[in-house]
Amino acid sequence: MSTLVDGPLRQPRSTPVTGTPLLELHDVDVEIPLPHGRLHAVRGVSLTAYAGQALGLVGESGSGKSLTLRAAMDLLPSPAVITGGSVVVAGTDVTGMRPAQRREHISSAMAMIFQDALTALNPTMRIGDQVAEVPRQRLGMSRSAARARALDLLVQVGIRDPEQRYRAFPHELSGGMRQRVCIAIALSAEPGLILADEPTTALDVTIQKQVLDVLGRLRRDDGVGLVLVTHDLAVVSSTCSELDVMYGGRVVEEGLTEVLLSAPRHPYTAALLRSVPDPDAPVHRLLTIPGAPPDLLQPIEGCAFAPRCPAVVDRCRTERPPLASLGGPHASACWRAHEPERWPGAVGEAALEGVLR
Amino acid sequence: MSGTSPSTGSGSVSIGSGSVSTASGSVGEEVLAVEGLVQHFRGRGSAWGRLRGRPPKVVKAVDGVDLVLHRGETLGLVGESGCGKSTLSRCAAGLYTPTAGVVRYARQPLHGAPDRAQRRLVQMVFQDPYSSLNPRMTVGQTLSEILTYHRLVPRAQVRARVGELIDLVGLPTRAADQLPRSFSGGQRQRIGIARALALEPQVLIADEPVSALDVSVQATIINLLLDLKETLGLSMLFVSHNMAVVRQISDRIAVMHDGVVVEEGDTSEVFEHPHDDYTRLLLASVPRIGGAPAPATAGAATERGLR
Amino acid sequence: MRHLAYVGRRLVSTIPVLLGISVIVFFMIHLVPGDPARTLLGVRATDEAVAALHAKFGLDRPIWEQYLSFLGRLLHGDLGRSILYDTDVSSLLALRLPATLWLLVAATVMALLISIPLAVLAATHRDKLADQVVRAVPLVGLGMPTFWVGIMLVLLLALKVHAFPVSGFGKTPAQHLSSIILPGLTIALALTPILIRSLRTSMIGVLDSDYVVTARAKGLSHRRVITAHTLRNAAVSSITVLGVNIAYLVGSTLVVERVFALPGMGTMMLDAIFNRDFPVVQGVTLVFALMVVAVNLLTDLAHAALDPRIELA
Amino acid sequence: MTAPAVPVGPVEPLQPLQPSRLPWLRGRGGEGVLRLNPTLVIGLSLLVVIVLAGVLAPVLSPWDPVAQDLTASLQPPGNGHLLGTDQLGRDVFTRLLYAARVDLRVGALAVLFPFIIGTTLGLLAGWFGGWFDLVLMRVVDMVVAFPSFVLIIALVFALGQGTASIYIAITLVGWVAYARIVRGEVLVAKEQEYALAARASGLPTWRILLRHLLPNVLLQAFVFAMSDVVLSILAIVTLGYLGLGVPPPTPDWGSMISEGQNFVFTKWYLTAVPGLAVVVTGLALALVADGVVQRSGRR
Repeated sequence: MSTLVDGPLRQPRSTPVTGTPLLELHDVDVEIPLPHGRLHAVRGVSLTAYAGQALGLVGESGSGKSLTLRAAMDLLPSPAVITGGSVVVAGTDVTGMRPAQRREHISSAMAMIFQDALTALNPTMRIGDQVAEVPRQRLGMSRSAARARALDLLVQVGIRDPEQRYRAFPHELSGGMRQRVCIAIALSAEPGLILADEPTTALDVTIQKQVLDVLGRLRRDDGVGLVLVTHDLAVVSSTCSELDVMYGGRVVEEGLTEVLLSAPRHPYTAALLRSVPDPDAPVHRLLTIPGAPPDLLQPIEGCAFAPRCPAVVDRCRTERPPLASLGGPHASACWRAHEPERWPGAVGEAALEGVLR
Repeated sequence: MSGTSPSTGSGSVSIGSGSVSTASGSVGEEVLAVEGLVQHFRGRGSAWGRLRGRPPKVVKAVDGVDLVLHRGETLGLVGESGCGKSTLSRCAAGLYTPTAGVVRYARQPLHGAPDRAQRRLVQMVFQDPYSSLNPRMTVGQTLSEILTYHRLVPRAQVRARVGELIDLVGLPTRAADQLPRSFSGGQRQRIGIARALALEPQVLIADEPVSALDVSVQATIINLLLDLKETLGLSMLFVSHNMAVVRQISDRIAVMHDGVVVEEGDTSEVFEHPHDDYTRLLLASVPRIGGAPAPATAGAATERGLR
Repeated sequence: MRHLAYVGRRLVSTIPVLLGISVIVFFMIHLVPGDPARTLLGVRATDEAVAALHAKFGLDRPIWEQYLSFLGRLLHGDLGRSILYDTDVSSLLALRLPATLWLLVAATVMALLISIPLAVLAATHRDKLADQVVRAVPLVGLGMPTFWVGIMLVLLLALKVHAFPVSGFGKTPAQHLSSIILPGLTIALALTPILIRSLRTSMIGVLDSDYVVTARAKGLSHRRVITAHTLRNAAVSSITVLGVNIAYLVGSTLVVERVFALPGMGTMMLDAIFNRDFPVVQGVTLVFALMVVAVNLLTDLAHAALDPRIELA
Repeated sequence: MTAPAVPVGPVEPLQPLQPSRLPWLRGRGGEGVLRLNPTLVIGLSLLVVIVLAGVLAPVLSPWDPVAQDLTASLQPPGNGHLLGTDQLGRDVFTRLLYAARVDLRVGALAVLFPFIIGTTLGLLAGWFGGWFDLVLMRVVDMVVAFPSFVLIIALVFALGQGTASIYIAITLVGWVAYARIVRGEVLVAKEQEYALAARASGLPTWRILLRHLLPNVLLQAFVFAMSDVVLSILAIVTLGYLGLGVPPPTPDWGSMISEGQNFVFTKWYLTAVPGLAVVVTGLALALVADGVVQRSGRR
């Protein structure tokens, strides 16, 4: 295994992980009370993000990835609530804080950007004023200083003619420009970490690349960390150095992106990887995952993926596998994580690919 | 006309008897073609606009496109949002009457909307699995309505044929009695495919059929389309913004940008040796697992230079 | 000035509507079975008078010629002569217009004063007790006949408490004001259920929007989030709601003036109806329609001023 | 192409048929069963009570609603007169019940005509567009320029007093709202992919309109009709109050309020109770409308 990690890394494997982590989730549960029961959307998720690091949070719809991010930012959509665990931001547990104080603390350490930049911007406020708002209102800058800061930020996210754009309204900008403005707003509070929820899903690939480049540059040059929630493994692969794969409200595998994507140790990761079409090489058939995701209204016994898992054994159905370390940062919540060579079919192949390469 | 485009290699007749190998470029006669197709839309709010005495804004969605789809092939139509690919596919499906140009089904030009027989030749699969099914009709009703109206099977056999169609797309027969809302996105997309197949078409036009689906579900639909194409001998116009998906499914691709086709050719040829600048940009922008930089591009180079 | 040009264009765009209004008002009389001249003059009119009117208005001419001459007279401010009072309809209207306008303004102001705070309260305390209570208001209130509310208000406030005059309009502005309060409140109460419902919905729409989430994510104070990011956007959607309902409000002045014996256009119209004074009915109908057109125009302009997405160019 | 004699069969393991992935969209009752919610139940029961009160009026009350007895005028409640008598000695409670008949029937019918006409015109205008749409919408602009109540009164006046005039006046004014709502819904629905798919299947236009569009656009019109019945009852009651409504001596809540107003200082209930009857009817219909909206999951 070690050869894998020592191989030439395409990403500088994040700035050396130093100091206290900016964001820690410990066993966080999120539930949504519904007329027919409580939807247990996030089930004991723990993760850690450092400044300067790019962490990917990947899963399909209903995996709980977005709610995890919202929970971290204390922006859960009503009626979802955190029902367990703790959120630690910049070394302080915010779970017990008063709402206003928590808001203050969280937003000074982290900022968030959303999938749909058009709806995330106030339609009746000039974009410059929206960028200048935090410097002016929260950082106590003078009007002119805040304006200068906003212009700076617009330049930093790659907006040309900032003076002119400053007075534009959101609807007058293109989709990519709007997302850049959102990033500028996120940066305006000088956060150590940006939480991004599918920030490029609504964008065309050419624009997506530009926006991801901006986020990448911010991380490299200014050490702004990134937690990127996405369904797109390819986006994570080109952006993030660490990766958490979520399924059924839990993290099922975590580790360095490269390791995870070349030698996955959870059958779900392996299957997901095999179902993604490769733009560079056509295959005759893509691997599919039979069955459907678990019903999160019900308690889940054993491993949530067991009903769909090609490598399932009896134990999987009764006993939930813990997220156990496989050495280093790599961990997998699978009873058979140690024997990928014995997984059947294409899932096994995917897991072994990296080892054999 | 695109048939004359040098890169298609459509001249070579190389159909081995019986064997239909995908991606090998086996090409038959023309089944669907558009020639000099132009579709302009007038801007909205025309009533107010007219009162204000302003000429309505014209959107040139498709601005002169020639394309030919041959029997047994899958033509991928790729491009980014607003490039006109969706409009083009709707023109080809006979849903829009083009501003100018000709649409031909089986070498016969359409005059206005397709007639009943022409409708049977070309069918369409839509993008949104949630809005593409009438929420108030069961799957069985949706399918039997078409079978009955087109008198495809004797009335007594409609029910049986509905069952066959549902089976064909890999759904259990009991699906016939359920409303669309009881299905997941992937299952709905199968129903949409069954609806298109009910008319036993020769050509399937699929407009972004997998872009609203999760990756693993997306794979099942792609596999289904590939299988159906082989078993039923369909020709397919596959419209997508997703380069990776198009690569899997198409024999030939056409790249659209700003209402025109900027490049057209065999899929592997275009992917490996793109000629047009826009195609290159598009390919370079596609994120890849493994993060391997795309075939050397200007963007990647400058980025490396910055480091 | 883009704004000025927009106002100009918007003014021009009301011309077809104004023409349409004149058509409807003109043809109203032709709905009546029988001879329009007799309708205009009333059943007691002499044959000579009828013949004279035929000659004067050219009722024997083709209908479109009649319409054109009607339109021509309209443009000169000539709305015909009242049969009952034997005066110009336009001068009668001028006498009655102020009371109705007072009433409209008072009702609008009161309706806003009642419904905005309640709607904001409900929207910011969604599904809490306050919200449940406020949401019950439209359910009960929608079915209240305006005139009945007026009578009940008289019963409760004016007669028991002797707080306000029960009828009439007074002579001085101060008297106008005090006599307008009860009728204004009546209309406001009729409008409130509709306003509360729409305002609450649009307010919730804004509070649920991503940009409010963004504002919260920025760490802005609750107050700042509401004032800078919520109110203007809620106003944008509410102003349209208000505009639509002011047309409804204009209509209800008619009955309320009757209840409170206010000498406005509504009472004049009803008097005219019972005396079959057709020119006055036509004239009042026309002015009411003009008021609606004016209100719609104002709403559109306010909307454009508030919302940058409205194309001014 | 011929249909394959043998279906190619499932191309991969079947996904189990699962209910909607979004559990809150799932109905509690079975498919196709009318699912009820508290709002709808309360509204419907209230409405049924009111309708029954009107229908069973002869059973519920021994008095004649129109027979005058001037010797017994303005009696206080009691003596077999639940709500006393009016100035002409008629039993008020009886008149209240019979008025429910009149006002509900006229109110509902006065909505039915505009509903049918407006929906049809809106459907056609939205689907076909073109000059028909243009002309129709200009007519709509003209009608909405009038305060609807002013126009109704003017029309009733022009047409002469009577129930028929009320129907015609309300129809001439009311169709506009339905035409607007349905046209708007059709403009959206016809670009929905299910409508495109129906066209792509080569189905005839009438079938697409009736089978695919109408059922999906009707809900909004129906919900509006629910509150429109309230508005139309209010209009009729108001006409009655002004003396332009259902001709006397037929009882109607509006004329009852008007008659009672003369004695509002001494016999307040003569005015208050008929008004309350209108309020309760309005509440019932508003609850039904809300319930239907909740049930359909639209807001």
